[in-house]
Amino acid sequence: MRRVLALLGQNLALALLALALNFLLLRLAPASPFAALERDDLGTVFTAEQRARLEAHYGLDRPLWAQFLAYFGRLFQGRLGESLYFNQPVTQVIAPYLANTAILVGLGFFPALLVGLLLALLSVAFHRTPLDGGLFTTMILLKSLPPYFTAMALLLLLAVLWPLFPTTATSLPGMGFGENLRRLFLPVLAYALWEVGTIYLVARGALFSVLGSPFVAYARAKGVPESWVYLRHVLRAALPPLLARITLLLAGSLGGVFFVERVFAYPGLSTLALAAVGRFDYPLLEGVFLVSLGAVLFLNLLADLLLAFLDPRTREAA
Amino acid sequence: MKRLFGWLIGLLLAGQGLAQTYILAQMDAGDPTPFAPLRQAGPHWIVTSFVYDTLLWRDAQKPIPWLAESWRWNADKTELRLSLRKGVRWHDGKPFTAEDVRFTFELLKARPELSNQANLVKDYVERVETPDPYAVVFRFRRPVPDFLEQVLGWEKVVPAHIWGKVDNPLGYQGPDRYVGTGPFQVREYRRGEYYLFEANPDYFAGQPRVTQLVLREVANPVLALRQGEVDAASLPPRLAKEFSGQTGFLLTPPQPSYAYTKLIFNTARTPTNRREFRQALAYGINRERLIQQVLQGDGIVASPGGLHPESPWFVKGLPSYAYNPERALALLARLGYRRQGARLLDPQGRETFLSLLCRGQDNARGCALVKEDLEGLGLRVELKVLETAPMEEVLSKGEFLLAYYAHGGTFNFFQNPDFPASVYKNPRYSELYRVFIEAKIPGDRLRAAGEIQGLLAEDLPALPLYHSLVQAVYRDKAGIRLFWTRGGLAGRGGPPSFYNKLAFIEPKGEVYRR
Amino acid sequence: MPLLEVQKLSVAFPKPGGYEEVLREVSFCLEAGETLALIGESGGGKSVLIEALLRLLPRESRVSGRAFFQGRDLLSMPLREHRSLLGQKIAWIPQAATEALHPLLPVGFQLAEPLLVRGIPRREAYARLVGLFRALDLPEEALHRYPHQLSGGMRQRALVAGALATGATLVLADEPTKGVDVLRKDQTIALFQKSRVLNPGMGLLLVTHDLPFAQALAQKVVVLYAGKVVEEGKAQTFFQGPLHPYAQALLEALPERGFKPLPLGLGREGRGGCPFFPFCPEGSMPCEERDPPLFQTPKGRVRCWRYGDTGP
Amino acid sequence: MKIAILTLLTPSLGLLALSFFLPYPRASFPAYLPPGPGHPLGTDDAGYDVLSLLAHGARTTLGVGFLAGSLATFLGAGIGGSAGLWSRLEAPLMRLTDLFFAFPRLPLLILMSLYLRPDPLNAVLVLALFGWPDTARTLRPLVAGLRQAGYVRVARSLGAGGVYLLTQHVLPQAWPLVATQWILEVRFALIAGAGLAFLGLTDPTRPDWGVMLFQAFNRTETFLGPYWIWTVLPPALALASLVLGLSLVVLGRPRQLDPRLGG
Repeated sequence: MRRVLALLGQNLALALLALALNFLLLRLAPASPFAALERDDLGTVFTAEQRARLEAHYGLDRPLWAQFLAYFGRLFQGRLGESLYFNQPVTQVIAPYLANTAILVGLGFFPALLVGLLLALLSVAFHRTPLDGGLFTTMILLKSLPPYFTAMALLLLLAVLWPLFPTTATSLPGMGFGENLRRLFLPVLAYALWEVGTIYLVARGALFSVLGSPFVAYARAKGVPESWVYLRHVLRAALPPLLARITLLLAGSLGGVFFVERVFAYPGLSTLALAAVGRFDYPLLEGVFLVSLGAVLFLNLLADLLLAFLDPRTREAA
Repeated sequence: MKRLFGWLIGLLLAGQGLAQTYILAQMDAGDPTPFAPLRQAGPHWIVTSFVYDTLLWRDAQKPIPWLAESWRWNADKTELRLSLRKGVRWHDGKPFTAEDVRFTFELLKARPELSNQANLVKDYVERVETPDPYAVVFRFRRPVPDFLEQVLGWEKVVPAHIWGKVDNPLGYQGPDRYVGTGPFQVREYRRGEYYLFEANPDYFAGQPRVTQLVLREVANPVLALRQGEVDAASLPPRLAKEFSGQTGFLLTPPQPSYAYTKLIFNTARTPTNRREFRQALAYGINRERLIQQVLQGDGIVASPGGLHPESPWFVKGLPSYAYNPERALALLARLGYRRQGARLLDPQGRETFLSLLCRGQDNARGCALVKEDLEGLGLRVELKVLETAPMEEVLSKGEFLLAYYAHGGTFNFFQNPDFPASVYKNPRYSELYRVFIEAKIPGDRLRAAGEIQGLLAEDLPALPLYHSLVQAVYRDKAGIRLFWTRGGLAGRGGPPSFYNKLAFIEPKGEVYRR
Repeated sequence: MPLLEVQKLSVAFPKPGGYEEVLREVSFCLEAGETLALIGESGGGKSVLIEALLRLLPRESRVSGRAFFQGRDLLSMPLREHRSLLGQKIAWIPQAATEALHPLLPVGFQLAEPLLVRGIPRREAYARLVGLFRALDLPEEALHRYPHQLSGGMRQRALVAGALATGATLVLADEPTKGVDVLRKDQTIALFQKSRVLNPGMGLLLVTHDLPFAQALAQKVVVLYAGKVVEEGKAQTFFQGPLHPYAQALLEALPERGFKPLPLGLGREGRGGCPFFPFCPEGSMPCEERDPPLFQTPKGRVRCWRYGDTGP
Repeated sequence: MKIAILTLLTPSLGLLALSFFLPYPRASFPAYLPPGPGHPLGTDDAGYDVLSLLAHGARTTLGVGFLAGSLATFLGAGIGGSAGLWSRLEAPLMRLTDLFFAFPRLPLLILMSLYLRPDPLNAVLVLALFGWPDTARTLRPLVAGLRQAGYVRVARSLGAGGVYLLTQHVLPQAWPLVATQWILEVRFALIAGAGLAFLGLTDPTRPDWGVMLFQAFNRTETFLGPYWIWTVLPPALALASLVLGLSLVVLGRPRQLDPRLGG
């Protein structure tokens, strides 16, 4: 358990540092936090008094250190303050967008993981054959295209030229399950295509490095059928480092999701974040940063734990 | 009980195929509560206009009585007496009375941050009295002629029996925050996806034409229209073309929207502090080409007076600054600038550098064209693109020379005496502006407006560039006929829109005849 | 009919610009119930021979010749049939015991796999292993532990138990004493003697460069040098007086016989002639040009002109 | 393999060369002219000639890509190398690398858009900032391995200082790996760089392939008619061919297919 505690400690320290940074980086940004309060959408300028009262409402009139304490105080009660633009608690604003991104990643990443692993196994099982060469080059090609290009191509082919799927990714009231799947299909496919390339390449590398180990030859010498050799021996040995690395991939995948959300105008976390930057609604920005930071730290921790527990050699030491 | 009844109606109509859903393409504007100080002017106002009512409303041409049936000013315009419409009910069934109006405006007086017009209520309204349940009297400290249109046509009346119990209306999250008197009530709001409004069967001004109204944001309105993902959207004419003549689709005539783009000069820094220099630049920018290249012709050149041609105070005959590079160079020569080969040297013989700020990525195209035009005169232009917030910061601090700025439409001059950015100080302008606000006789207002436009066209603190043309494309369903509300939805010249709630109700009795 | 008859087995690996021959037409026979020691310097191609029989060599390698096992040629039979023999009739005790065991799988499972593949229920397979573990004085719960939780010696004994558990008639043991210190060597010898008792009918092919170990267990000896069989014969006669000069040098290099340094045979194959010629005390005319064939002598076969038609 | 790489790299290099002959793009033509005489690749939505945009765009895109790639490799090699060489530095430096590796990209990008004005130099900085951890993580184990290597320890015992070791022993050894990393970093910078345009972090008035894609995507008409053929495909294929070419170059280096291409 020692190692787990050390890991937790490390991540906690990282989190605290990030929280403080999160607060400071935004408040010190060259854009004035009051810009959003100076004029409404139509450009009508607020009078000084109106602005003062709005600032008081959001607690922006107090000195920075007082705001810092209030920020941390609220944090521990799990509240993230109120969005300037939406006049609603930040948690309530973020929740639906976060859910949308989670759905996109959930539906996209895990099938991509399965397909990626399967293709990698095939590649390794049939290495030195055109199958491996072909798969490898297609995946490299997939990774060479700018991510939003594949998303655009999908939108063009399957929604515009050949209207199989809706062009709008958002839902409508009373949408049945089938309809919902149809509207999510293209964004999910675009995101999965982007991730499957990376997963395949990473998995293929990990499996190859295990292929040469003596226990693989020993397994074959025990008359174990080839499929069993790959699934039970090669994959099992490559799994711990592979899963850890893939969890890190998931943490980094917020970038990939961003392009998909941008091309399909999908109401996910990054769409919200960009809108919040435009309006400089920084309590909301802080919330978005915290959520993405939390997700990444959790996934990092998960990666470390996976590495520790999946491998018996390190299990007791952890 | 009311909601149950409404729901039953929905079922009944649904049964006979009359129940219809109409989907509007509309930007998401957050929680549809009545109080949203920062969001209220734009999309939020359009969304909430279906749920709440104002004392006055506007039809295609002019303001019309709405919750207020009739009104009378006293002689010196310090007292306004309104008589309210009877038999109007809130969505939760409670009757609408004068107490609601009194409560709403006293609340705005106490908390001017709730709405950007509220500062006028605070400054000018002394007291609001309710002699009887359907009569309201406003007492003013100083006469405000267009208080009717600018405030009563703008502020949404809220139920006193709900908001009376709320200590801080800004950010109130109670479930009953959506209660209004409007033709539709909020059934569901899925943030970032859609608003679902349900018909209010006994709306005082008429029966809603559809049982459900959905407002949703779409990435590509043309594709969405083609594939039936939305029933109505506003498009530039070049995109609306493909739908004209298609069965099932109707189009409104093209309309110059009030949103406009302008080039703001920093009148406090050399060289843009010299009026001739600003005029020379104005002659050096080809606004026709700007419309042709950026909007493919879907736009009209904006008047240097700063007002939209549809504004009642629009004055013709101002200097047009049509593209004339020779005139520009002549003006610059008079200031001592000399042309040497391709470069323009300032009076001290140095190359003239100008910094041009551009608000947001979407205006990058326009900025690049302006930069090309100015470089055509021999100026060296360095261009920077800034997001909204950093741009506001730079503008308010005056740390800029030229700023390519675009924002929502407005019907009259800026509310505050200082023109676009707080940099432009002109006592004559501030004085004329006060006259314009407080002129009692319409004639004085028109004259003051004319003088202001003349001054702006001459002094040119900012060069308005163009208004883009928009056109509504919508499905012919449930007898809905969209129209352009001249002067903007709210009395003060609010957001330009084709979605006037009148188009969505079957007019009843004498309240409103199409 | 011998249990295993290898005929002219040659193996070559690709290297930039051609192939490098590691085994050249090696032939020998192993009878059921007999132990044959395949001796040669380490890295001389001995392990390659086992991998060739198991057909585990990389695809690019070139393998020729035949290896009859119970009358059928292992090298040309279809892979599926060959694979069905592995773990049933033929068992392998790999060289590096530590890496041969899968680090993330329990030891018991790995050893029981050949049985499970045959459809033998788990309980029965484990029961058989428990018996063998006790016979090879291994703690029973070692079955449920992971390889890194066992000592080096225990892992090797586990591998031997695994091989025996299959009931294979041909067991190929690759350098069982490699890395084993002198103190444990006789335990290894005892281990193989006990496994001979547990499975009397099995043919054991011992690949080793450890002569005392070979002497203690083998009935027949084959000496490899530079990829070729240079001497083959009965163990008793061989250890009293080997015929081939290289074999003699091998024996004299033993610590109890004065520890004389031994010249390495690697890398001399290409030059025709007897590869041992430069180091051969009685090197004479033909040795330098022509590589001697295997001459039959009463005490076994030897590849040395001394035993040629000219006679000793 | 060699021919494939050449055919893939020629378009971008050709465009780069072409940029010195074609005039700087100006919005002086009618919009959406299909490819034809005068405009081999037609004109875009604002009347810029697509070919001259592509050519001049090559300068910015390649410039930013290669500069950012080199800076990232330099940073990564420096930090990775010293982390490998001096054991005292290893823990803090690698913790820093993990922090950068783990820090979510999106918020960092947004912060950049707040603090930095969008121009190529800032883009290079941002891309290098995201790129270097990968090189550091790859180089450290190699250098650490070399440190243990016998002859390095011998050299150290003869009084060789850290820097001498780094320059004389470690770098010559690590050179082939550093070269591969450099190509991987450039490849990453090109893809991510094109992404920055989508975020509005690059100067939209300076021709750049990423900006061309962003502008095309921002136009509603792009997908309504055939316009996407000559406004979206050219920049996308130019970028893809360059990146694919670079990937194949890395592919060709070590004989067995390089698993690290997964990055």
